[in-house]
Amino acid sequence: MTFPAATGRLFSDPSANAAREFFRTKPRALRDKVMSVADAVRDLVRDGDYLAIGGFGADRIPTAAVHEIVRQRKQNLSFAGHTATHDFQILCAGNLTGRGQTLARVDVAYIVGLEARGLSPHARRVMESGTVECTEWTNYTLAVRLKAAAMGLPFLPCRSMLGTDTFRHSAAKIITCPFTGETLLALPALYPDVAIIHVHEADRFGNCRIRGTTVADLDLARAAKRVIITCERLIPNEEIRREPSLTAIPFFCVDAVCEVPFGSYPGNMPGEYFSDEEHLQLWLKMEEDEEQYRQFLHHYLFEPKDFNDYLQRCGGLERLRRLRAQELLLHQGR
Amino acid sequence: MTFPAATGRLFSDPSANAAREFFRTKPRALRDKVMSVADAVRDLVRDGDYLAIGGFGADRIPTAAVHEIVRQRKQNLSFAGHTATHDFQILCAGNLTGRGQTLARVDVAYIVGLEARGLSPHARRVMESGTVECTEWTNYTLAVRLKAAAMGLPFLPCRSMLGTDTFRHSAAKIITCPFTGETLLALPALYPDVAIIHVHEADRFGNCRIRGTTVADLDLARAAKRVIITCERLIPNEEIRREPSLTAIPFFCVDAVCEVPFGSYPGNMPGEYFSDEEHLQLWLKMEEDEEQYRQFLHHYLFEPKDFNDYLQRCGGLERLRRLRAQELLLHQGR
Amino acid sequence: MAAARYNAMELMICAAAQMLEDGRSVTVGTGAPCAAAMLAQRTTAPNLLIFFEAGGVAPLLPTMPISVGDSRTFYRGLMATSMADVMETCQRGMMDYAFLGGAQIDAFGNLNSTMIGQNYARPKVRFPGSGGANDLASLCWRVIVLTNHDRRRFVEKVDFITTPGYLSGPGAREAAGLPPGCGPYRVITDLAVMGFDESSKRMKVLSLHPGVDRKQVEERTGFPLLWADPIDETSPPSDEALRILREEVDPHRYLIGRC
Amino acid sequence: MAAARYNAMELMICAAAQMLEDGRSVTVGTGAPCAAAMLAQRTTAPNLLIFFEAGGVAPLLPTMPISVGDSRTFYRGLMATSMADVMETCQRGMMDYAFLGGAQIDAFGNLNSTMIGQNYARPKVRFPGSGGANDLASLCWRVIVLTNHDRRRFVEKVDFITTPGYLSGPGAREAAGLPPGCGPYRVITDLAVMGFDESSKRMKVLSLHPGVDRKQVEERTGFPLLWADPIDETSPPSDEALRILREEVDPHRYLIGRC
Repeated sequence: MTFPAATGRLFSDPSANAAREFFRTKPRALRDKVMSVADAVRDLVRDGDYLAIGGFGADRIPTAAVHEIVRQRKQNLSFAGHTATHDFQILCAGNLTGRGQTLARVDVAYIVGLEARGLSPHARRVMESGTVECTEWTNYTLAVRLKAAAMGLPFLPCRSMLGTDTFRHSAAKIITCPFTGETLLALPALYPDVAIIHVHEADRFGNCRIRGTTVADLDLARAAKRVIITCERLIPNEEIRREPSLTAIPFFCVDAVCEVPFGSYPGNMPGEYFSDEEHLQLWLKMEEDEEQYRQFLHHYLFEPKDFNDYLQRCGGLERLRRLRAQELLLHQGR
Repeated sequence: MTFPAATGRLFSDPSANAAREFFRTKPRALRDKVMSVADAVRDLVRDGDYLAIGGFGADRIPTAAVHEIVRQRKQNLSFAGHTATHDFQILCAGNLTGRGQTLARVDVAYIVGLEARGLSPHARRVMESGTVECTEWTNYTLAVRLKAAAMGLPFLPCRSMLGTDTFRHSAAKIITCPFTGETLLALPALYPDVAIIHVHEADRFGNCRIRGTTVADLDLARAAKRVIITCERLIPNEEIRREPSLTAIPFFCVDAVCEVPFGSYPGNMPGEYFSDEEHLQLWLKMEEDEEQYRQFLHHYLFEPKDFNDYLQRCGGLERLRRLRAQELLLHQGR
Repeated sequence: MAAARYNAMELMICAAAQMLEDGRSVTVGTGAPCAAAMLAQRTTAPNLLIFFEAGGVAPLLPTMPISVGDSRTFYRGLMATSMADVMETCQRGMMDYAFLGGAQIDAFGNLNSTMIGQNYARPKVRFPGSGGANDLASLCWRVIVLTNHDRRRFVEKVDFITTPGYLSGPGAREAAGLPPGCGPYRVITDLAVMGFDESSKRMKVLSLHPGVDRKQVEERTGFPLLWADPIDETSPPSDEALRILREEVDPHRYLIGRC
Repeated sequence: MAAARYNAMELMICAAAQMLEDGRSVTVGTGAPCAAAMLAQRTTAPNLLIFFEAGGVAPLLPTMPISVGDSRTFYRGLMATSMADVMETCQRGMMDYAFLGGAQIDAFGNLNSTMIGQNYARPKVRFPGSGGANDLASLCWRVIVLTNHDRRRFVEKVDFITTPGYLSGPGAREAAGLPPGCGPYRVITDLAVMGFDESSKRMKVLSLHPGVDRKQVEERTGFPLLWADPIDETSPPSDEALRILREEVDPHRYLIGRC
């Protein structure tokens, strides 16, 4: 029995040899990589890049850097949409709003939705406009594609996606196990040009710690050619050396370290602050009307001079204090 | 250009479907799995089994359980020899010493040596006797075989071992990347029947924490059909729940939990005690003469009524106190 | 009258909870599936092992998560790991149940959560896509679908098979290379509980909720259904289950207040 | 006379240390390679990034490790990870150097650490096997071999190619599917420093250690060597390097006391 081949387009080069040539040139020295988000995005995110974002939709996301990408009018990006929710929503603000076209190509696993919160009207407008090219995947298969790259391979097998239209609109292939004859899905490695990951703690060289679920970020940090880290807190290198078992991402994968307290706001940061559901609802609501949405974006995204200004417009420290209480269940009397 | 096929024999079934059928039956309930090493080995290591040992040779190894396998005269085992040093040396005490034949088949990456300490005369006698069937691999390719199983796959690709006699005497195959045409090594998944892993801390259900390098143990615990954990310390389940990010091996992979303080002795246990190089040298020295070695084994392996008795014969708590000082560099005045 | 004692969402959650065997594992999302698993743990399946696909394992959920990856999903959990680790636990054959939903479902239990329309490049309606749904339906032993029962949703042919049910029928999953022995197990709606016919793999009504008749179900389904003979009545939730659901699982009535 | 100032092991370690460029990465084992990397860090390559294959990354080594996996390999390190993570760092192309040894080496730099004899099932001498050597030689950009120079070791044909050098010659690695652009870089012995001829990929003497002549090297080599023209003299270790090696790197003379 034969199956139709997948027809989706591959937006990145899966060649392991090509990746090796790049990684050969990546510096290994311990050097100070601390810089502003604006500088990191200016230097490391380039028009036409393939971009991937860490975390999970609105959980542990590098909000400040995503804002900055739209603010700096980065254009023509490819994007890895594995459960991309609020991050995707922000990027879509760079499409159909007079900011040119931030997103040009998307590897889709989950986009336009915000999980239980509903669908993003503006992200749907963008994706239904026909102006963004898509290839379909799933959350796990996109994770496997990053794992293949993290391992320095051109592909990895897995067992999902077979038999479906998701497969048909992907760029995967079908192979047979050389040992057992079992049918498998072959997934091309995904080496993003640039990844942005928000973590709890990092030293100035880029050694990072993450609390809670790591989603696909350990592989993403290793797979990407350039990596921007935003962190809740800079910590001394000495603290990293005190417990090397806790290092989730090593410095030699990292190109920039930006200290952004509350950097996942309005998303959730495990152990730090819960998501601001009111602000996320406001965002969804404002998207319903295009003109109203442009004003909203002006106020919350384009006008703020930096991320602290954005936080201030969202309620500032008092709001953040309440989200912290909610995260730690202090409001339940614990 | 074609290469001769590999001629080594595969000692285990790489079928992912067969593994799924087994894992379907494995219990998921939280139940008390604490038992003695003797009971765990009696119940969970079976003649003819494929066995794999965690740690790295003489670092974080489950010494007590390996002793017990020889003491209980387990026979006809297959073994995964990824940098197997002192563990392999102990298992070899079950071959050519009147204990029948503990080891029958070995997947070799590194055996018979103890790294910088030299080669084991008895392990060499065993392996040069022609009575143990071997297939060759490397440290990484054996790790990849376990990773394939941990992922629930029948195979994984990698890029080493190609072109060598190591490949020729392996059971690997050569494939071509369906996306890039790059030549790759295909490695059959290794689902051991039983794995034994020594960890720092475990709760009674089998949730485990490891400090320091994890070698291949996160994959091994997930790949094996049955898992015996020996641990330095039992800890309350509440402590596991306090910081779930620290759980390296989840309880549902584990079948038995044995509390064995100093359980990696004479090997090194990171943060706890350094290796006893004098005892390891004694072991190597005693192996030089077969009769002398039988007496040594009688005293240190067969006569001790349990692992504490063995520790007592090796110098007891005073010896262990000194190894702890050495591990923590207290003897350097720190 | 039954309607006074519980609403349709309460019935659906309680029916789903009852399906989860004790000592088995389940991957849940947010919302009703999570409520069902929490209820099961507090009633008939105290040893139910709960996973969230972003990496949360066996939390003691203090409230229902808003996201499959938020910090509630590993609150006092036994492990906080990666998405791949959870999916590979499924791929190894250790995940018994998964809960899914979708914009469309067909008679073979195939689900669409990708798009409405016939032109992929220019969808009439763009939905999120698979997320982890395709993976879970490919790799877990039994899939349970929780969804509202209406004709727009229960369609003869889904516009896009995002997530595999039995695909084109008996043997199709295996022929496509999916792991054998898995597939959709139950579909629970506000009207009925459905399974899949052993030989044809088509959807088959197993029980009607109290007060629902066959005609209602047929009117709200866009394809011919098979019918168990005799048709059972779905067991109504016990008072104890309702109490736990209302007081402990969803005290703010986020879910059960929607009906 | 030079021999009064340093011994052969000291010269080998110092020569190896000089080869490691600053800001590059290296995987080392125990013994002389580790000493060379430690010395390099304290002299010409302060930003040398050191890996151990069992998972130790960038330790501040308090003493030399006894095992590639012992706790010294990640003492105050920047990461303690898995063997696969380190090997995959190599596979991605991020590992510049690896140090290896072996029981036999041939003119193409192929190494044998598996067995002596012709019958695999019944070896005359069984050695450990590859360990991580084959992986490192396959995946790292440049391999440096540190070994004693004798005729039993430098053989025309190794009994078993455990670890790939240039295999059968130019293009053979690439034809076998190994990542392009890698291979043996230097062989450092107690007599000389050798490289590999660009076109033939055969071993070529680059420099003789002070006091060593060409004939000595030829007598202790079991295959024809190529010779650089002119042949350099290996730079003798500086006083400062010797002081650091003796006082900081190997104060107990575990390695440098062996000669």
